[in-house]
Amino acid sequence: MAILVDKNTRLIVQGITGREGMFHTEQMIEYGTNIVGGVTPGKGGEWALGKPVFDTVKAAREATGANTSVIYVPASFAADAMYEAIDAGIELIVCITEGIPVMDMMKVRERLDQSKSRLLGPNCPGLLTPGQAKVGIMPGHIAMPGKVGVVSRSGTLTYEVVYALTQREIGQTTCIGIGGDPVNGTNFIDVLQMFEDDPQTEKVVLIGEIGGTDEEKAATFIATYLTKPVVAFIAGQTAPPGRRMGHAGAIVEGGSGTAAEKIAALQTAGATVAKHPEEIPDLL
Amino acid sequence: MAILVDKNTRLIVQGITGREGMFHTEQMIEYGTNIVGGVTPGKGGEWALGKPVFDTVKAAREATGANTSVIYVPASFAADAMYEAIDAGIELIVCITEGIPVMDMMKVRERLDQSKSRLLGPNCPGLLTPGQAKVGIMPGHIAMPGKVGVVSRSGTLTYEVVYALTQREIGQTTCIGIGGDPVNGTNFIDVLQMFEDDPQTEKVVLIGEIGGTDEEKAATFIATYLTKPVVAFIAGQTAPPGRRMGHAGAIVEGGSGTAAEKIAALQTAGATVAKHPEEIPDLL
Amino acid sequence: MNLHEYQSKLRFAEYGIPTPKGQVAHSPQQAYEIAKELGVPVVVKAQVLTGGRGKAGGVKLARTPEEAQQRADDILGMDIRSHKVLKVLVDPASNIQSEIYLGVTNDRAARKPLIMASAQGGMDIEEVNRTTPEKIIREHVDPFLGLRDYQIRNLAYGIELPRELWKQFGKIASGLYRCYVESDATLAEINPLIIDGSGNLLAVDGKISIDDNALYRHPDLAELRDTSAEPPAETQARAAGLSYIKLDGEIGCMVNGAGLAMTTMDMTKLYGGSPANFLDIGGGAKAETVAAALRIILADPNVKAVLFNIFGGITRCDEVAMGILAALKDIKVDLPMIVRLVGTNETEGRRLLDEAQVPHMITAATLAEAAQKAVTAAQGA
Amino acid sequence: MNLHEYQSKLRFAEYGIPTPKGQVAHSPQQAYEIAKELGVPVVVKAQVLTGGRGKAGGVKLARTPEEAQQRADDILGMDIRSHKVLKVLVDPASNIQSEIYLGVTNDRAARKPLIMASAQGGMDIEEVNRTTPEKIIREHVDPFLGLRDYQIRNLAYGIELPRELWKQFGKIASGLYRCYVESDATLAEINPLIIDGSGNLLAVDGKISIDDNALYRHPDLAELRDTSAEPPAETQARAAGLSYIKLDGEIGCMVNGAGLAMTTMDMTKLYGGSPANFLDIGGGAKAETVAAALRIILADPNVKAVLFNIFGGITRCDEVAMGILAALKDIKVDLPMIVRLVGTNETEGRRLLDEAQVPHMITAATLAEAAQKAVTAAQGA
Repeated sequence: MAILVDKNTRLIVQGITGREGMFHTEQMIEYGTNIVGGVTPGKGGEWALGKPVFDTVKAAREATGANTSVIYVPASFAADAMYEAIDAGIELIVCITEGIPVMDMMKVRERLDQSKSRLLGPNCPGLLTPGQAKVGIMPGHIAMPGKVGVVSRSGTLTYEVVYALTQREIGQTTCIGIGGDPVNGTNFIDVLQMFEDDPQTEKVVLIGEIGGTDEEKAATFIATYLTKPVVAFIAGQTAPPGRRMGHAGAIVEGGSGTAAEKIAALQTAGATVAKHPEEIPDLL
Repeated sequence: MAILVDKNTRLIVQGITGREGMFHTEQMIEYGTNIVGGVTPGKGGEWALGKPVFDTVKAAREATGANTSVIYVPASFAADAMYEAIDAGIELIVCITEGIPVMDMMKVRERLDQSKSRLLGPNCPGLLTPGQAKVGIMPGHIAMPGKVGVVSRSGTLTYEVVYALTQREIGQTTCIGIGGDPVNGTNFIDVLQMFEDDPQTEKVVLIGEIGGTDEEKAATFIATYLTKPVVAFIAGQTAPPGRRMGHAGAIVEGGSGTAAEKIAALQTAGATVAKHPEEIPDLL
Repeated sequence: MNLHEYQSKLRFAEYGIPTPKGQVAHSPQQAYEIAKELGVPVVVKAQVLTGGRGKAGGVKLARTPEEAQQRADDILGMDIRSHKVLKVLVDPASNIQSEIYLGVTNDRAARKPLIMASAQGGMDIEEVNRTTPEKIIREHVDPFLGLRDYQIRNLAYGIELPRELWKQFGKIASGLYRCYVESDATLAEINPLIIDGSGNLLAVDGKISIDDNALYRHPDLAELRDTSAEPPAETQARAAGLSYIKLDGEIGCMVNGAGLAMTTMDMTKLYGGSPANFLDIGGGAKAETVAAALRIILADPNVKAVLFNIFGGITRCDEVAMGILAALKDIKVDLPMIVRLVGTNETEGRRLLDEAQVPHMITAATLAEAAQKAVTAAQGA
Repeated sequence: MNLHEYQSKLRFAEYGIPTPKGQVAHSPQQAYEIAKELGVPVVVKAQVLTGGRGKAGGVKLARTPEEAQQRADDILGMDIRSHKVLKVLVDPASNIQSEIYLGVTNDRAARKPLIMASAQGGMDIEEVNRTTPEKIIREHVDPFLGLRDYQIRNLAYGIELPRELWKQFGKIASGLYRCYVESDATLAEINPLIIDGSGNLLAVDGKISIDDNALYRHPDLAELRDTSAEPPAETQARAAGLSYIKLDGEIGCMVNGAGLAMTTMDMTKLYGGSPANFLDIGGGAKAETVAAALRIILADPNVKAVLFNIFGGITRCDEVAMGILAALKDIKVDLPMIVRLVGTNETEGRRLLDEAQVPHMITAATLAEAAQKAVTAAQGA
């Protein structure tokens, strides 16, 4: 068992012939991910890394039965790529692209809410079910199969934690980076619920950072719904205070999003909070 | 029993101080409809026909607990009026206004589908539950309480039919004009389902006209789901063929929407089709 | 409101869609000059607001300026489905390698704009739809998001457009969609969109229909309306805010509401008569509107009787009565007038008419009675 | 990217929002001339990209041109929260009857734009939010529909705006929303929006923040960036595509990913050191980017040791290694460099570094080890 991706995932790569798309497709194939094709407009009919390339997601889905897509296209094309995947009925869309304007994402999110698709990201490292599927850019060799679910707002910090777990032979069910953008597809609570429902996941590691209120919301969810133990880490304790201009942000977000506030909220919710990432294995 | 409106309806009038709004509000009050207030931007705090006027639907709803709204504003303001009613959580929105551009309605309809509001119209006469509530512009004196549900795409033709029924002492549960615009809120099928579910409605009268394929769809619904007898009438048997330009319309709509096609579809579905409106009472 | 082919193509050109560089001629001499300037061969095309133009002989090829003049002379003045040809478009003839269909319209059922393309464009596209509908590729457009690039690719892929034309096609499709939205069109159609002799896409024929309800926000488009070929009565009716269509019968009908108007027409037929027109005075019609409607009906020499069927809802019967009386002050009517007024303010309306004691006026209580009396009166007149 | 008050107000004016007719002065003499031209009294306001300007004495009233000159002299050159004041805005002083707050921002939680208004505008609006949040009226805006007229009425009604100002307020609110959308802003705020002596609304102070990710489609806005008051290292970092913030510590940090960069900083602290900077080289960083980052770190005289913590995902460790080596060709480094490379292509990356045999370079396997070594090295340097 695992969540979101596994051996049965049928993955297509949007932007497969681009530099990053090609590099990571190779890594995903090497890891054993079941990639069934790729999409690059204008290159339909060609082959890339032994996979068929299609002009459109619709054509790719019809030909391959893909249920998952990973997006590596530049920021200015990313919204269109997400709409295309939603429209083609892709069930899980993983958007790696960073630097997408927030107005674009507010609109994508609107359409997503009316669809049956789930989005992970954007500006995220993707996800990895050790030994089964790697979708995105996480280095595969740092993970190993096991019983801990990992969810993180950060990218490379996630690898740090997963690496630390693996070195202590604490395996993972699935490792997920939800991305750090203000408006994204899947949030902490969605993933916590999935880990709660996954019989193989026994414990959960949550990695947050300063800014926003997602960790506080996750804390409330943990206190109310989660039966599995949680170990958390919050990055940014020494970060300088934000340079936020104006009052609107403060009015909307209420709290100031400091590490101390988030740590307190998580501890109150019953989570164990680590001092540094490499301490997490000891706390599990 | 009745559908959509009755004695418990709490109605506000959007555009209450306009010429048409004022005239019909007076008629609705006279009929005994429970009008709790009206909305005219900039006239909040005034009174009209003994009813409080508010600047916004939100304020009206908060002050009066309104659950239904009827809209009499000009076409160029009608979309905004509908969005406002949807946003304020009005359950039933009846839009009388005619001449709303179809692009505006495609957008309104999109938002409506994401809301919990129901829209009747636009470009419709509204609806009337005899002896209980009259919402819109139907003349109240032509109807009487009874057991026949009436639904129509037409305006005045509906009155004709209801009048014919009443003169023969065949009363109605609720009389509904869904409006003739290409994109509207509530369609034949929605109303047929409500009549099917309403224990007091024993028979249904359906009045259609040439153009579109709504009557054909209603026929399919009647054949499949409706247990109550239906008498139908289709206007436009002598109408000249449409002057449709181009091919797109024909490609999209398939059939040509003639009266003969609609009559055949309804007869095949088991409905009795009247030759003229005043024949309907005989066929019930 | 429909635009002529030449108007549609001018508007397409504003949206970056390549069109032939033709011009409009109002006379054979003008056609000669245009052909000379453009170079031959040219196509001379009747500009009428109706379909079936090709089959009626309204589109002709000309290999010389003289021949263009001759063809224009043949076509100008033609009657195509009751439309008189007053203008021809003289376009350079294209070398057609392939005919594509590309159109945007409102899909009532889906309540969304729909863009459609087919590799089998041309006059038989409706036949393609009947026999091989899968050859028409359809994409519903989210009205908020607009036509997305991936949807254009879905079309190009679906019609197996040669890859080297995708970029041109993308520009044309997105231009057509923007034209549709910014014109508040109910239809914007290129048929055929050809691949020409040099392998480029060219919009050889096109149609735009504008949503009449949206004309208030497009004064520039409203000015494009060509009323020169339509019956003057229809032009007058539009100016008065009436919906009027002239027919061939003898019973003039004035009714409020399109459905009831059609039913009233159906019933004159049912009782052996024939309607002279469709006329809907609309909701909330005032005295002046009714007067204008009456004048239009009475101007038709075929009319032998006038049938008023007014069921008051938003229209009040007293206003209708005042309208009838106002119109009768200006116009002497020798024809029988059958009047049925029911609904809102019917008592006041009937009293006004009764008090006026209008000659030739017959009242009726039911629609059947009114229709029968009108048929009888028309036959007796 | 934040705009100055004067830039924000110029942009507001483009959207029909009334603003005072002030001008920017770079010198006391200029302030004198502006005040003379505008007429007194005027307000002299420091233009700095930080809050707390008023409390720091950066906003002063002047009753004569000479006083304006004096105040400008006081304010120019001030340091407000580490920002040097290089410009002042000289605005005509307004007769303030009432202060309204009006702002649009992105609500992350609702994932929609949010427009907010309060009758209790001014510097204490955040306090209003804490104590009487119901006095801030909030309307979420559908990003596809935009701000609707009824929502503006909801605001005007909610803040009990005098009816005679609704029309002005409507124009301002819809202008502000359009400004927000068309600027790809994350914040567009008028505070205060005053009712002035003649009973009209006037935007006396305002702020706009632009979404950095959207600057690529707003070249005109990108040009408004004022780097004159920021540390040169930050300007250089931005040009190199790096995210860099200077801090006061002694350990220069180069990390890929913001979360890991913050964690690395946290850990230097945990082991008794102090970070000299936040520096995220981003995803997919190339050799040149890494070289630029290294140059920026080494330019800081406080730096006693450099800590590289790279966990390769989209960034490949061999590229980072090449970047470090490329930078070291140009710059002689006498400081200890602690390098930790893990993840994608880590073997190749480590091999490259090992083969280069760089002096003062120490490797580490874990983050804790790297942080400890960096702290020790910095203390020993």
